[in-house]
Amino acid sequence: MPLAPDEISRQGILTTMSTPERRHSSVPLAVIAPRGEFDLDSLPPLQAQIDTALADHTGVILDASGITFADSMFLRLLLTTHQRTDLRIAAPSETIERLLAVVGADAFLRIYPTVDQAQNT
Amino acid sequence: MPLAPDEISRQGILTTMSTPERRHSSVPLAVIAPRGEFDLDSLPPLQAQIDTALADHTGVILDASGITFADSMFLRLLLTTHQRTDLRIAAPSETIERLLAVVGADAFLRIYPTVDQAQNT
Amino acid sequence: MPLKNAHAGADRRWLEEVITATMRSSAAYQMTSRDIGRARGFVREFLATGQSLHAWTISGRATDIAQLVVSELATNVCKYAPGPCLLDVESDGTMLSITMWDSGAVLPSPSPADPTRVGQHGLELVLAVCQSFELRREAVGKRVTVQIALQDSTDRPTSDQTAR
Amino acid sequence: MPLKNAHAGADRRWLEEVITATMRSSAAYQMTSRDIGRARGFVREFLATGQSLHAWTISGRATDIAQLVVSELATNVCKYAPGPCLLDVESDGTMLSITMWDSGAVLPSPSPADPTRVGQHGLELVLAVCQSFELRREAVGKRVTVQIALQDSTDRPTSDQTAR
Ligand SMILES: Nc1ncnc2c1ncn2[C@@H]1O[C@H](COP(=O)(O)OP(=O)(O)O)[C@@H](O)[C@H]1O
Ligand SMILES: Nc1ncnc2c1ncn2[C@@H]1O[C@H](COP(=O)(O)OP(=O)(O)O)[C@@H](O)[C@H]1O
Repeated sequence: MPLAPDEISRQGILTTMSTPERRHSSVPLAVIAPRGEFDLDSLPPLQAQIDTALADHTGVILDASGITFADSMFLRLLLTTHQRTDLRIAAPSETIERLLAVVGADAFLRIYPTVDQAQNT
Repeated sequence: MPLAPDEISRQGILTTMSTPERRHSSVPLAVIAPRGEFDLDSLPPLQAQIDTALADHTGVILDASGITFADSMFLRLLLTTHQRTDLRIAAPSETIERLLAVVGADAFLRIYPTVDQAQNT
Repeated sequence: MPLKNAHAGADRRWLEEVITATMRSSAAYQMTSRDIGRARGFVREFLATGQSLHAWTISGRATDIAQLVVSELATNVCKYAPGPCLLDVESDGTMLSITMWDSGAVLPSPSPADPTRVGQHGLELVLAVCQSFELRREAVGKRVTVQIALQDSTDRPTSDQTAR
Repeated sequence: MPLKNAHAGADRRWLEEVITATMRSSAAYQMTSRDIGRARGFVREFLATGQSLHAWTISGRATDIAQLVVSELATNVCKYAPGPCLLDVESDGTMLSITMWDSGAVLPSPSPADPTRVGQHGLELVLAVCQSFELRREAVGKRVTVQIALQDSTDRPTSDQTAR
């Protein structure tokens, strides 16, 4: 039985970019909240979004709660971003947690249960 | 049918070490002629032999004609020796030629058909 | 005239066929980067069909991992062997076999686990989550076959522990 | 009483068995470094037996390569998974299958071809000369299976060209 490729679940990138209010946090971090699946194909817009955020912020919080799939190309972007700035990953799904754990990147990447906790640390 | 391990063809290292007469050659190179099979197990004596040769020679000619088998551990020794000194490989058998060709090391290692040619180049 | 026993045998055989049913499906791609997501959709649909048609029990982890493996193999075709490729999936409800044929002659080499390295985590991830990994030269190109377990199991040494 | 045809059938089957005979052999090692040479001797003897018993035609290159593959797999057991290991060889006279089981859980990762690198050429060599390469997790440890062609062939893309 030929199965039709499933296009429906591939979503565009919807993001909110905002400077969180400074509460306990001393640095203003951009928050981005990409949604959908991330692979070689969907990475350039995410890369551009991170670049834009870092133009006027000292770091970036990646709200990962809307990421339904990610592979090694996404991981690569996380690792290069972590090298160049203060990257905080918030609210990763089980899928993203597994991706980071399998290669051992969860040992040094900054991961928080919520965006709030990422902001106030 | 259980097959008995074949020990017979594993030979010791018989070597001749000599400083070749200077003819056209301007540097005196040691000649070593190890015999038998070379792997993790048989490498330490060969390494020692090369070290001894290099103590009072500016380079070493490896007469490979008596080497009946060699694997990646032997290749590693060739590559490290090539990095530290003037290593010339003479009279390699088809087996050795293949080993070097498969990884592309034949492109930069110095290989000669005979010990004579290795001496006089 | 069929004997009663023969009937019973046929019934049992039919039952076994349903229980041990093997499903196969194939898809061809030119493997542009948009095809990577399509290939993931293809394996997702395949597993969903197995669940509804054969009542396969598939863990959430297995569904994730199946898509990850397909995504990595498809990405590598894009990057290293652009052109036509063939994706075959097969399962009996226990093990999922994912095969990618591409036209490139060179066999891929997974990098050893190293979180400090920025790139080359694709096949490292595949090796870490798989039950088996096979490379095979073909008359034209090569095949990579990856098997993953569809049910989670604590005693089978899958992935996460061994990768670390 | 057997019919003539049954006899003829049995004869034909016997003939086919001789022609398509599959030979298997296994050896267990603790894999100290001396065992590496013993393992090579084992596969050499296996191929020699196939030649004399079943008239297999085996190229000199194939005999070399079989020993190289065994040597690399055995060396890696020594280095990365010391302890008991099991070497299985099997052939029908066309393809030689070499399987090494060891007790280590981590799957090996062949390095990509790079002549400027001093080390890690072991599995690179194996990939370059093989027809197929398979890694499989077992309940304990893992198996590596390598297949090589016993006859040289110019049209099959074995090794040397593709490795470069
Ligand atoms: N389909 C393929 N064809 C040829 N070479 C491949 C293929 N897939 C992977 N490779 C090789 O294997 C290497 C490892 O791949 P991978 O682990 O996915 O890391 P990355 O693609 O990030 O380099 C690649 O760098 C490439 O040289
Ligand atoms: N039997 C094994 N068990 C566990 N890891 C292995 C095994 N064989 C190889 N490896 C891993 O794969 C890597 C590549 O092996 P190889 O290409 O033979 O190069 P080298 O042994 O020179 O490093 C090794 O560095 C090791 O990390």
